[in-house]
Amino acid sequence: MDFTFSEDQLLFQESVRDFLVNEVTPEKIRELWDTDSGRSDELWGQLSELGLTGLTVPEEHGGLGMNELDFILLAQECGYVALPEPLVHTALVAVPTLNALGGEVAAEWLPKIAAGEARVVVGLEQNQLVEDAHVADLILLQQGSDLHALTQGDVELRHNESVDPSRKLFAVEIKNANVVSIDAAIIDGALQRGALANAAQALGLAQRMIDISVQYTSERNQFGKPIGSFQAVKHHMANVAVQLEYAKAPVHRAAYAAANGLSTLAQNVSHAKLVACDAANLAAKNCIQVHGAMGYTWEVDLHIFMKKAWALANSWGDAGYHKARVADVIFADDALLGAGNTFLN
Amino acid sequence: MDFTFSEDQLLFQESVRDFLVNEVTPEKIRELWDTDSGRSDELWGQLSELGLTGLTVPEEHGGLGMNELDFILLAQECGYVALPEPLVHTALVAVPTLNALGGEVAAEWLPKIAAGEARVVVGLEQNQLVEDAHVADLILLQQGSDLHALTQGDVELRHNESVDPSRKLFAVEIKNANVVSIDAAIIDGALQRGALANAAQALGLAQRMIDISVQYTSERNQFGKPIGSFQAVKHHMANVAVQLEYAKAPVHRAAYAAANGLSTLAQNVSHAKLVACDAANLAAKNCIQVHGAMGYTWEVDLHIFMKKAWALANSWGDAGYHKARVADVIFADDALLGAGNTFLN
Amino acid sequence: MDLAYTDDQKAFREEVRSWLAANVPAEPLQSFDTEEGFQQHRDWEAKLNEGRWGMVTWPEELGGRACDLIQWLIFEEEYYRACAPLRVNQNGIFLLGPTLMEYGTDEQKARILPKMANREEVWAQGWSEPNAGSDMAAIRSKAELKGDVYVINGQKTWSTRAVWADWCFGMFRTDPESERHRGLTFILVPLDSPGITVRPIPQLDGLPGFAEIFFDNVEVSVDNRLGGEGEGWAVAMATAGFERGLMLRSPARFQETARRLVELYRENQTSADQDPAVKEAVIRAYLDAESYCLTTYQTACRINSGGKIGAESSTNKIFWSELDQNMHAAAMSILGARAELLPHAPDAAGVGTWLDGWLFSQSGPIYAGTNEIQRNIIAERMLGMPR
Amino acid sequence: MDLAYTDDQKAFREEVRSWLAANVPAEPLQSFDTEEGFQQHRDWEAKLNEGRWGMVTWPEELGGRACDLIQWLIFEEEYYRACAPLRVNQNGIFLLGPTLMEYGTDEQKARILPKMANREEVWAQGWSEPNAGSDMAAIRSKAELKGDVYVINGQKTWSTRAVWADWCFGMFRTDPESERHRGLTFILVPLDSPGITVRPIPQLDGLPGFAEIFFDNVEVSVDNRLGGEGEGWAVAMATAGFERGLMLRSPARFQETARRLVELYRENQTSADQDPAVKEAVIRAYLDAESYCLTTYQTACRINSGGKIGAESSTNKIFWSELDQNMHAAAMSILGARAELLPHAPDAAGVGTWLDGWLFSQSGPIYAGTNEIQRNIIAERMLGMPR
Repeated sequence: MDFTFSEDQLLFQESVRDFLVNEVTPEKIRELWDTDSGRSDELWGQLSELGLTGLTVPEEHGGLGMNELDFILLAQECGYVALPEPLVHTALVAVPTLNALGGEVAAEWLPKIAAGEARVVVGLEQNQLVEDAHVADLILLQQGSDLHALTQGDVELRHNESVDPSRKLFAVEIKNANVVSIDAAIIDGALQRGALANAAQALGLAQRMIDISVQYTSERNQFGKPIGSFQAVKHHMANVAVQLEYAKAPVHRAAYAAANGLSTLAQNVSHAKLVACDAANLAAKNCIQVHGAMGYTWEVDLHIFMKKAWALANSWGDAGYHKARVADVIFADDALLGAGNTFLN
Repeated sequence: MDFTFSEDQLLFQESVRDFLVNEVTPEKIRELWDTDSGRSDELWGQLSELGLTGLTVPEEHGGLGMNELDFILLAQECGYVALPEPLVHTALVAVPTLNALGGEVAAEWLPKIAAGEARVVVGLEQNQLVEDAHVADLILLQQGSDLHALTQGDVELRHNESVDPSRKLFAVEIKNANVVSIDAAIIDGALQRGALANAAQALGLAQRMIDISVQYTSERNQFGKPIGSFQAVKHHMANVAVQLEYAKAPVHRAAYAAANGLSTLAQNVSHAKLVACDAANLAAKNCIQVHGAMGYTWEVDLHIFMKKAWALANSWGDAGYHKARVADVIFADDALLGAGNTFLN
Repeated sequence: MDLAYTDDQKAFREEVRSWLAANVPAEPLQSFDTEEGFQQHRDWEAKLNEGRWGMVTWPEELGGRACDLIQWLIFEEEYYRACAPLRVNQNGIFLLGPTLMEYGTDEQKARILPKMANREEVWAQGWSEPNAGSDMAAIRSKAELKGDVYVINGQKTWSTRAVWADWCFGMFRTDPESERHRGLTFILVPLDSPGITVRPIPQLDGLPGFAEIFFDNVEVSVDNRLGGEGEGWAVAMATAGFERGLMLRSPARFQETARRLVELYRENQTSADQDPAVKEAVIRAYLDAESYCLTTYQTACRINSGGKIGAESSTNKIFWSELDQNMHAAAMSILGARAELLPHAPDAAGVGTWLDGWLFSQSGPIYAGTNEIQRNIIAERMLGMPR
Repeated sequence: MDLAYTDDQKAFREEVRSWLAANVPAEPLQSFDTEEGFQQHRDWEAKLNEGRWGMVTWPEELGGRACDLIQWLIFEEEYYRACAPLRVNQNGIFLLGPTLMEYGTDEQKARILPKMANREEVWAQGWSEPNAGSDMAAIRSKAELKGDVYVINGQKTWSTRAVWADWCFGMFRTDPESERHRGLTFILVPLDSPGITVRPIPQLDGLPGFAEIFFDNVEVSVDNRLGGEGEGWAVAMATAGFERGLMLRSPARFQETARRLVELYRENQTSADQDPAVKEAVIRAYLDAESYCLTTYQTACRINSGGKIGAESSTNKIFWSELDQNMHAAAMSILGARAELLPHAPDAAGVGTWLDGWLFSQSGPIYAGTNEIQRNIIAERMLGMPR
């Protein structure tokens, strides 16, 4: 029993955080809002140079052969800066799905991903609007029991604007079908990883909203002192900190379950997504409150992270979907509940 | 449209409050805990002299011929002091039920109630354990579709101890049956009034817990100042005040509906009981918290009112029962929702 | 107590209902935070005024109907049922107007109220300043009396409607030596005065719902002072009083949201019921909106019969703003993956205006005195807890 | 990261499980807040000690098993699964014991620990005073050193187990000139000393779960001072540290409550589902209890591998105490009209021990530093917000 991350994992997290915090600033994000695609090949190139695109790609396909657990702390950092690139989507959702598919499609696309030459995204029925489909070199799209592998030539995209200007969502219509699997387990595996990706980013978003708010309330004065010194403001923030603190371990356990193919993956992921997104939603609610009217403005950066948090909570399965999954498990006759059943013995 | 109480109603409330606050002190309540019955014929006599037992009894039976609306503010005051007598039970539940029954049983018992010679209680399936059955001169008891009118000789009582030492609950076994009605409407009417009685008392209990806590936190010092000056303590209390403020009108509306036999009575009462008992439960939770360890003791009076609030929330229909009633109304195809439908036009 | 409407009240409701049915635009207007939408709403105010429905609580000689609070509540119920447009001039009609009637000179009333009524002049409020938000007594913008003009310098912010409005009202410090609540004067300022710069502030939805107003030696005739010099705080408190608040936050708004929420829930019941918290929230929404309506009627009746309203009015702000936020949060949960879509998105079927409402509901617990300030007031003034 | 138990850990679990299966009393003991129940629990401690299961984290030479935190968590999981009795001497074993090992002299360890282990001496804590609750640094009880004895005068309160315990430990002001955290000394006091009066304080359930202790010129040998004179605060902080907290609030307790809550819900599903808030609460209970367990394991592993635990430990108290309160509130809702009945009531079928648990859960957010104090600590020390 060892629930800690390795030195390497923590060091890599640090270096990635340093890069992202310096490169993917709120200013940079606002700039991208004014571009057509809202994405940056230059940034994607930098992420690739850092080895991030290839991190989860098997070594035989030119990647680093790491797994979901190795990537989870990085996904948190991507959430912390609200990274406007499908990196988590590609590395944590698409790559494991391609691995599961194997064969030609994997052999063709995994090396491109590792080389930073391809963004790959996934669209499922729980997620009919596909994020970043417009910049995707490959779209893995569920239709009924079929999973298609489609390039831009095979599809027609219909843009759907999100409240989060950084999120680019598209309805995808198939012009040329290309079924690569009818294996429900592969589709379910993709959904788990999509939900896991949102959970990890939600942790980062919550932390970012806390940091922004602690700084703002320490500097903003009313009644002759920093508003952060008022107990009501402190307790708003403390309540977020408590929720966040207890959402981390469930996300890390879910990543472990994905990396090790545990039979409890589905329930572990649903647990992780529910508590992580709750923490991020509470952060949004309390942080805008302690910002006062400033939090309601476009110019203050808070809403960049708040709107993403709202969106992540409802994509890759909303709260109802994941609660139902949990309920199916805990209300079953053979449910293993209570002390000593948290880890598979 | 006039949603105010009359001068007379408000004056009577004041005089009753003065009497109750002076006579039914926490010390008095604690004394009664050590007596066999937990009730006091002397106190019942005083209540009768004030005209309270006969208030809702029709004039032809020697009462004042007032209705549920006239009594509702008094029921709040009974809750404020946690009156350990079945006054609200008799005047607000039993009397209207006897009125509805009419005939011999009404003719025999209503005058006795008005004269202060009889306590009458009601037991329904929602309330199988009958409060104060041991001191009741008449018990109106539902069994299936039958409503029985029973005296002590007709029944066997089995005492059930409540967490609230003031509540005396009894399982009632019928030795000699005496069916006086099979009218479901009468039984339902009794349930409405029982729930209404709890709602009104819950308002009083919540106010009492606020008053006790405001006083305590104003006197108790920590860190060199009254704990009531800490914002966290203030906001705990303010949250209770808000809930309570918005629970009053629904209770008064429900009493009006009972007094005027409105078709909306059931949903009005369920609404009133839900919000009033929520306010009292929140008061219990926040008031024990601001009392700190003192609130957890037997010697501080808070628990007298806290435990009663807990009990009232679950008797005469628990939250689930009343929410289901509300849901049946608002989720019906012909539901009249939205602006302008609050009052029958 | 008599909870039935009188025949007059019923007749009044009918009259409102039929006029609205005949006159409310079939197509919803654009947001009044856009230039075109602002003009559309300005025109709607003119139409309301023609029918004498613009300010029903105003005296008849001013184009109103001298309605009492109950009639006002009935009017609002019908207004929200009819999905009539938002009131672009609410700062003027509901906040400044009644205050003018109380504190204004006859000259001021004659000059200002008619144009406010016939929508010629739309009003913005200028309460807050960058360092005077929750702490309004910290106002620093100065007004110096020189002859018969005030020379104003300083900055206001969070000024709703200011981008396209014609006038604004607010408090300015006329006694440079004064502190806190003293030495403030209530002044009305034409927004086209030389020296005024209005900087729009885009809000969460990207539209300029409010603005900053910069004053650089702006000269305003002393005729535009409301109340005496140095008496601004008293005038402002009246302006922010409960009846005014009621005007702005009538229960009908929240009851209609609750009704739409019940509909949304029923349309999506199968998926919605996967999350038991949703059904709970929908039931609560209905109950709380009803409680808000009942409590408002009870308060209005007390005021009608000469009663006074005390610190418990602070509970009002907290209750409606949290109710509004909770109802919209529940709608977002029901909409699930669709919740984030803008209404015009091609695949946004059934999302209606919930997202806009959700964004707007975020401001409720903040503006007009944060809910934290309201809780302090409740604890100290209503419950009497130590400061 | 490796979330599988090692073979040793599995074997350890088996050993604990089989011993408990063979030794846990079939009949639940009476409450240790009754005189007879206290003796029953004292005897149970003796039995645990015979099997060397009394203090598994203690070193072997002191009758322990030198367990690390993971083994401790496994032990607790089996202990709660087996419904084994509460630990009447927890103040001694889990709070004072480890502190003695850290700060005690060899003489003190040899004299005190064995009797603590073999249950001869049960310990009460004496932290709070009437005017030093949340504000513990306000302690006023004095200890004056005269020759080789401290003469103690003053009063302690909320002293759990003190009614029937043999010893208590606490802080006393040895420097009369000192203020706040300085000048306090940690002293161990035999409760049978002349001059001591113990007044039981009945709690919500009527039983004397804690007591006031009055000191009237109580003479205590200087040998009973733990740590140096005036160093009491540091010793006390160690005693209240996270690992100790973990000892008292292991996740197993809440996971078993969550399991019983799920059972209760399923037994009463038809009526329970009338209130959608109940199902929501039951799902939350399971998730939060799991989160608490996972987070505790992660923290324990970090500590095992040399990591330190910071201010985030304050989140622990808030999380478990609110979880415990919420779970019991849900149970009360499910039980409905039965919820108020005492377990022995003739018609209390199926109520189990939920009411006792509900009452006890009220104390969670209060004792060992109210949750308000914990939130201050989180905001100021963990988040770095201004004081």
